[in-house]
Amino acid sequence: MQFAAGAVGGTLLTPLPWKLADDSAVWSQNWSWRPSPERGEITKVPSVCTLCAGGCGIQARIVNGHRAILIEGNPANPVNEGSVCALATSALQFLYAPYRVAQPLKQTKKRGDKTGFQAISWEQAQTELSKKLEEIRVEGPQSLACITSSRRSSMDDLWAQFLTAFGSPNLFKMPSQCDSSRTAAQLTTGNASPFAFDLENAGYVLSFGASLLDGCAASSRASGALRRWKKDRYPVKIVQVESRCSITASKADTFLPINPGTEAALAMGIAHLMVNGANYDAYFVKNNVFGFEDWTDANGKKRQGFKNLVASSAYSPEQVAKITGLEAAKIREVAKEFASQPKALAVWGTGRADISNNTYHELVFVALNALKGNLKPSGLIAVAPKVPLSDLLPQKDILSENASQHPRLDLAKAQSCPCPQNGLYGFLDAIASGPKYPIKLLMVHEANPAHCLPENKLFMTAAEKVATLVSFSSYMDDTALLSDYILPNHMALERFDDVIGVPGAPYGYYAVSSPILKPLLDTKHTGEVLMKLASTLGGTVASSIPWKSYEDFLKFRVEGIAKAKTGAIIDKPIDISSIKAGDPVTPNYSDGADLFKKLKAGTCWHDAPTGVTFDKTSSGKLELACQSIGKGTQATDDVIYLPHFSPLKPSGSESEWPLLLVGYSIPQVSCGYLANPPFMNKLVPDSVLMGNELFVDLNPQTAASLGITQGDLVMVKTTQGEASAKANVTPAARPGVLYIPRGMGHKAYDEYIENKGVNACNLMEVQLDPVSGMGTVWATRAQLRRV
Amino acid sequence: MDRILIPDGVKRCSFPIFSLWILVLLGVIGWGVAAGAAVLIKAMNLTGLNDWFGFGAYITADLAIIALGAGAFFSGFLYYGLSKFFPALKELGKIINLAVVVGFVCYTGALAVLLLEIGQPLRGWFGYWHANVHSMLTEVIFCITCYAIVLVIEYVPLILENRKVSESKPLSLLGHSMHDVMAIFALTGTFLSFFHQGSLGGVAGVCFARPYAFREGLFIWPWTFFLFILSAISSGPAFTALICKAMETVTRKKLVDRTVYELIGKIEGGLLSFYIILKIADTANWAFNMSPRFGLKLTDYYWGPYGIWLLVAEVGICGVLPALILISPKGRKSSFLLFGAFLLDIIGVSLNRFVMTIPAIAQPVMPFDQWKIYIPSIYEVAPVLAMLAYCMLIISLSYRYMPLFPRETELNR
Amino acid sequence: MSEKGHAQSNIRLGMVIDLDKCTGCGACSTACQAENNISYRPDESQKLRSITWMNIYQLDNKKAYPDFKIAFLPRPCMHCDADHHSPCTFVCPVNATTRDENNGLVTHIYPRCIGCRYCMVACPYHARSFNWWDPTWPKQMESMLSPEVSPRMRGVVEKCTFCHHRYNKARAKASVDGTDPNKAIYTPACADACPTKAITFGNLLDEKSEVAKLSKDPRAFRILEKLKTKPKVYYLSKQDWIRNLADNSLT
Amino acid sequence: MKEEKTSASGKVVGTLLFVLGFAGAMVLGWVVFPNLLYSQKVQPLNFSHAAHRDNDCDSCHKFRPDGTYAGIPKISNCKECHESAQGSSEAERILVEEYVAKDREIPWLVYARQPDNVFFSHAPHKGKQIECVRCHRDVAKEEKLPPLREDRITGYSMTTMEMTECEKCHAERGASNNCEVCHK
Repeated sequence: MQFAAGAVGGTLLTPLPWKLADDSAVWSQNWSWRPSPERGEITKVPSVCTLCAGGCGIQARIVNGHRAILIEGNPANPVNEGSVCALATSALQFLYAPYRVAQPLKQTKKRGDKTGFQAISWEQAQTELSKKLEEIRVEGPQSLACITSSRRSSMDDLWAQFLTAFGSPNLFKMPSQCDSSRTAAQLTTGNASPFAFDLENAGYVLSFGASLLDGCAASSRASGALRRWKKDRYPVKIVQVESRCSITASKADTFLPINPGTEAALAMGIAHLMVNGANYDAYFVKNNVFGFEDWTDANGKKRQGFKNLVASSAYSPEQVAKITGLEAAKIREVAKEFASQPKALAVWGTGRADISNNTYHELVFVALNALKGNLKPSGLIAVAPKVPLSDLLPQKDILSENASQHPRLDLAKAQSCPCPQNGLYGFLDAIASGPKYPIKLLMVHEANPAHCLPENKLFMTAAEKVATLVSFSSYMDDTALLSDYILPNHMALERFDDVIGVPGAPYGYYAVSSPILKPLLDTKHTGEVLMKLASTLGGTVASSIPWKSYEDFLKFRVEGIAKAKTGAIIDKPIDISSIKAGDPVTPNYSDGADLFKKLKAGTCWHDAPTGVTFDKTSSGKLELACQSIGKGTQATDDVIYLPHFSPLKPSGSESEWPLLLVGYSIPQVSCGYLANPPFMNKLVPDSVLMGNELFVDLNPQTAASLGITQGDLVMVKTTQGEASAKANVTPAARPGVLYIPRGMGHKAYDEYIENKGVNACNLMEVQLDPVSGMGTVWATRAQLRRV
Repeated sequence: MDRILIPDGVKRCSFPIFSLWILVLLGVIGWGVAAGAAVLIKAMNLTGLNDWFGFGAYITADLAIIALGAGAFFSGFLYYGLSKFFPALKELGKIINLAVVVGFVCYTGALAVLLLEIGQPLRGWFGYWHANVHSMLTEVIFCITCYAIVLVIEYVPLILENRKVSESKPLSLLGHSMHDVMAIFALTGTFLSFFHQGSLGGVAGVCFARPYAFREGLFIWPWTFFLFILSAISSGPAFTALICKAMETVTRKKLVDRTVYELIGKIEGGLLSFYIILKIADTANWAFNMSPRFGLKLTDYYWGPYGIWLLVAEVGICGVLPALILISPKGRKSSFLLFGAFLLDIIGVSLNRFVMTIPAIAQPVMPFDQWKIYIPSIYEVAPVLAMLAYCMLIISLSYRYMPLFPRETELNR
Repeated sequence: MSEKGHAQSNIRLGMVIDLDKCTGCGACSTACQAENNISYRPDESQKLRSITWMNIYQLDNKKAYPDFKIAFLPRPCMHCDADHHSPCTFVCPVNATTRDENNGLVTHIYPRCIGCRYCMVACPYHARSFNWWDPTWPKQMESMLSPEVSPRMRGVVEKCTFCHHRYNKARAKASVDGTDPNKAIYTPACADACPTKAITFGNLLDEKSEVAKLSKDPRAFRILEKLKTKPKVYYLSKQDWIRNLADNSLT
Repeated sequence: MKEEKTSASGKVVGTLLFVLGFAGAMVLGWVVFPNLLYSQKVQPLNFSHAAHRDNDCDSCHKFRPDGTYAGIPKISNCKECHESAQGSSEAERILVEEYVAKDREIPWLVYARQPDNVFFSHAPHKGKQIECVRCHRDVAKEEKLPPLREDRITGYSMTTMEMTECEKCHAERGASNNCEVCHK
């Protein structure tokens, strides 16, 4: 006992207990199982973001040259002006994602079996793939197909070059609104380039369903425009036409709540009032528009013009009110405002712009802007200018003879659409329902059709009929999971890429995205894989694709700009929207090599807007009567040439399916090729996702009639499928319409993404547009019951 | 078996029965200790707490048990301190040992639970080393520590009075000499306990951005500081009495004279009446003077499960009612009313501690926030139950092996 | 420290957020997460346990369709400038959270924090988050942790710092360049990222600064002014329904 | 409970036992414990500061252009002179063979490494004319690098600057002692 007392007394007088107490606290302050970030020199590496089509300038913070820690905006870039969106700030989470594919994989078991993937070498992967290609080339090169979402990148042209040289017409793009916009531009102006809007300089914005602030393509530009609209003095009035009280609707000064899919009817109604009130740009219409007045077709047949169509009582405010659910007085009010505001602009869209629009509706919006005179050379609407990149080497007529025998698969079905465009749905439908010729090898590049293609089961069915599915994805996404081979691409920040134009922007824009880091994993640039395959295939394929590296390829393309001697580099902050069509832009680069060097260093190239020209149409004017629609047919109905409200009826009867289901997007959820990164998961409101349950929005009135209350578990059933979800009773929803957020419900990736909610695409119905043959989506008939 | 340890002249139940009871208590303690260990090892996500409810069951239980335990010790102050001036209080000597034990177990139990409540227990001592003098919690930390030490010092002589232990001469001597200075400790303890109780009240009251809890006050102390002290002393002795009554019921023996209960009833009646008048005044000031300045009405503080019933129950049923019973001599005469009032009294004070902890933070302050509900997890409930079991264990052991009740032998002859 | 008050200092770092420009896109919040090594978990839908320094509240005008409107309110730490103490600094028992009277920053030091959560209870803005779990990252993602902010450990509270590490760097840079460190300016990650440039940051006491001008704008308001917490984060909005949500019984 | 005898011999034994316990604890606490607590780690190779005395500190321990401190030089810095061996010492051999030839960085152990939660910039301190030796050991005449003594529990070097020292100096010079000045 005394010993113990002595020991205790003694110990208290030594540092032992105190040091131990202190050390244990200090230990807890460093918490050894918590990572300790490596320190060192931090540098900034500029580049251009290619996660979406927006083309923002970014700069990455790199530690000791090998570890990226932050993505920031590049203040010198005119698109994003130093800011950066939620997806780009999360970009590094894709770079360092655990679900990245670390090396080529081959499926050895059943497709879709995660455990069946076997790591193979690049050599083996490329050998096996080129062997298959060689076989296909002999048996019929048309059996090769590719789906990509790449649209504003040279990668797109490289794919076209590869497939053309190989002999297959089957290159398809994931849907985008720019396809329908391009169709409308082609029909009315003769330019195969989507329309572009001078958002920044508009004095009044009438938006027909464009999700400008709900996560549209090029969100940075839309944000920049909003900042200018919300200026303190004389802010720009924004009118949003949409069925849901979205973010854009909330930010707008006026919200016109409308039945889903009837935006074009409202536009016709406004046009009706402008025409009947003679409150339109008569000078522009008279001199520059064909088909406004009645016209005579090539066969000498007298046809009705737009004026008489729109002026008819079918588009009177009262009629339009019935269709749209708005009040006639409100329509009159907005029409008056729109007609009288000097810089009023009508913009339109399909939500996030990843769905093509009904062609006739596109034409209606063009017509409305034409009445406003917005398509003047200095007007608020232009077509996206062409960036004078070098064209790819001329083809030695490899495809032509094959093409007549084996047309593109979607066209092979001999659909009667007069203006066929990128028909991904037609293509998938053809494969699924017994094609004219088989697809033996389908390559999917930077796309995830298994998840984010509305009515995605069509892709699933088609994929089953394809002998070999190859994915070039950097990630183990839903489509990669179904593939036989995965040949992983570098992640966007590890590779060379380029951005050709900003979606919807009237100015010329080109930027090179250079890698911020060396590739982390055993991946290969898909462009370089194609180059390798081409050289293995030999012959004309090899000679069509002579480049050894993607950087060389881009250098070659940039030479074209230098040769054209147009545009200039931007390396310090400027307001690009202040450059008007026809303003001089003096080249500030000496030659192609200099231009490429500057672009590689993170600057961008720009050129003044070009405006719209109508010299390519048969009338030399803006054609409101689109003569090419009726070409070759003996159309009896004059309306088929003209912009008009032409809804595509969703399938199912209203009595059986009393509700409509509409997919919507929110900026906090990435939908498309990229899954939601963990950073953005924190942003997802708990009225959208709770645990693994997704919420479907419905109006309190609808909920009451169905006996549903907030948070109830419900079963959503549409003509396409069913899913269980939770009810979010919110006045944001229009009565009678269900809204389901898009981008959730992945079946691949990792625990941060997988099985969160329901994939809206499973429930959505796609209808083929009769003019372009492209898939359009607006609403699906649905029913809802409490579980 | 343990006969030699049992005080002379008293009867205790048989050892096997006692062992069984102890085993049950140890079982509960073991469960709680395991739950507590899990919280320490796997971190606090096991609890039902979240960023909205930073405080929960642990704190509520601690506040309540400390209010009752510290209040119990108020009888020590009355006995050691005031009985010189008011001889009537000498009666309390008959129950004072139990009051010491109750105070001791409540404090040490609360301290143990407090260890679980902090996210980094290894840094617990920062509270002494890096103290922020402005923080009410600092006051709490210092008081609770000092007071726990005082209580140990008070409890030790009781142990030393054990028959076997007191056979050792030096220990017995120690025990006696400690008894002599007990008054000093009792007074120190009372001061500390008052201060501690007050600072616990201050914890809620100083949150000036939390209109539910915030109260103005005297100098640096909000009114809750004083109300907590008053409510503790107006319920603690009742708590002791109730425990004593429970022991009598369980052991089927008379342990103290009924006069003691009635004396406590009288004291509590007075104190509770005083407290409840101030509490009503405070509530009225809060509801009709302070809250409007924050843009709030009384009804803004009550919602869903945290409804106005809390106020009715705390102030009315468990405040005014027992006060009325206890101040009336008739009420004190009826055992049902007397002990019923004691029970309501301690429920009322516990409810007060709950209200000042959980509904006070459940209320949304920003107008666009929503009320939230807190549900404790089993990892919070188990250690709290274990703490209660620990209290019972120590009381049981003390009762069995120590002469807690000086009048026991006589009363049961 | 606090006894001195802050009258003698001529720096009060503050922020103005234009709610009419905020679209709720979340860029400020993700930029903040990347900049400050904020940990995340597979399920982030339990918002009461999700660590976010820049939380984006969705407000609505409580009206029926189609008059229903939403707005977003990004909420960093308010860095309250209440007299003597901020609500949180007043209550911290161990001085882990204090207010720097030289510049008004309310700071929170993780190695000092014992995790009592008293500060969270005291803060009416819910600007503070507790580490309920050991922060863990998928192995690969550890590569993107910034060395400029220390990763936290379980059991401590964390909150928005106004990116004070950027301020430290700016001041260090000033002393290298031989300029006055007290005139050093910087922008936090959120303000840098904001696509609509709705966030302005700077010294509220510098009359010439944009942030000082905006804070005196007729559209400017603060949340819960009635509680006298004196936040250094101001909001701007022209819309009455948003302004009415700033304080209880504002009509 | 053992019964105690109160004999004189018992008292002596008791006192003796007390002293023994006390002394034992003192030895344990003051001598054994510190040695147990701190590990001794040897640098990958010896570096003689004395031999490099023709340079002043900041010719090797440089500042980067942005004012941040580069710390211990990189191998490229060594390479400038040590492309081939400059003598026959063991350290020289290791340097040239293991690091210079293979272009690997030397994994130096840092004596003054601060934990993650500390922000320290040398720049403002240098601007205040504070000598390096105010905080670091004087290496001018040092032939042999001392072993690094690392606390096994905390992982801190024994010579890591402690907060109290920083605070003291800041207080003396009127610099701010607010938390965020040094913590991140």
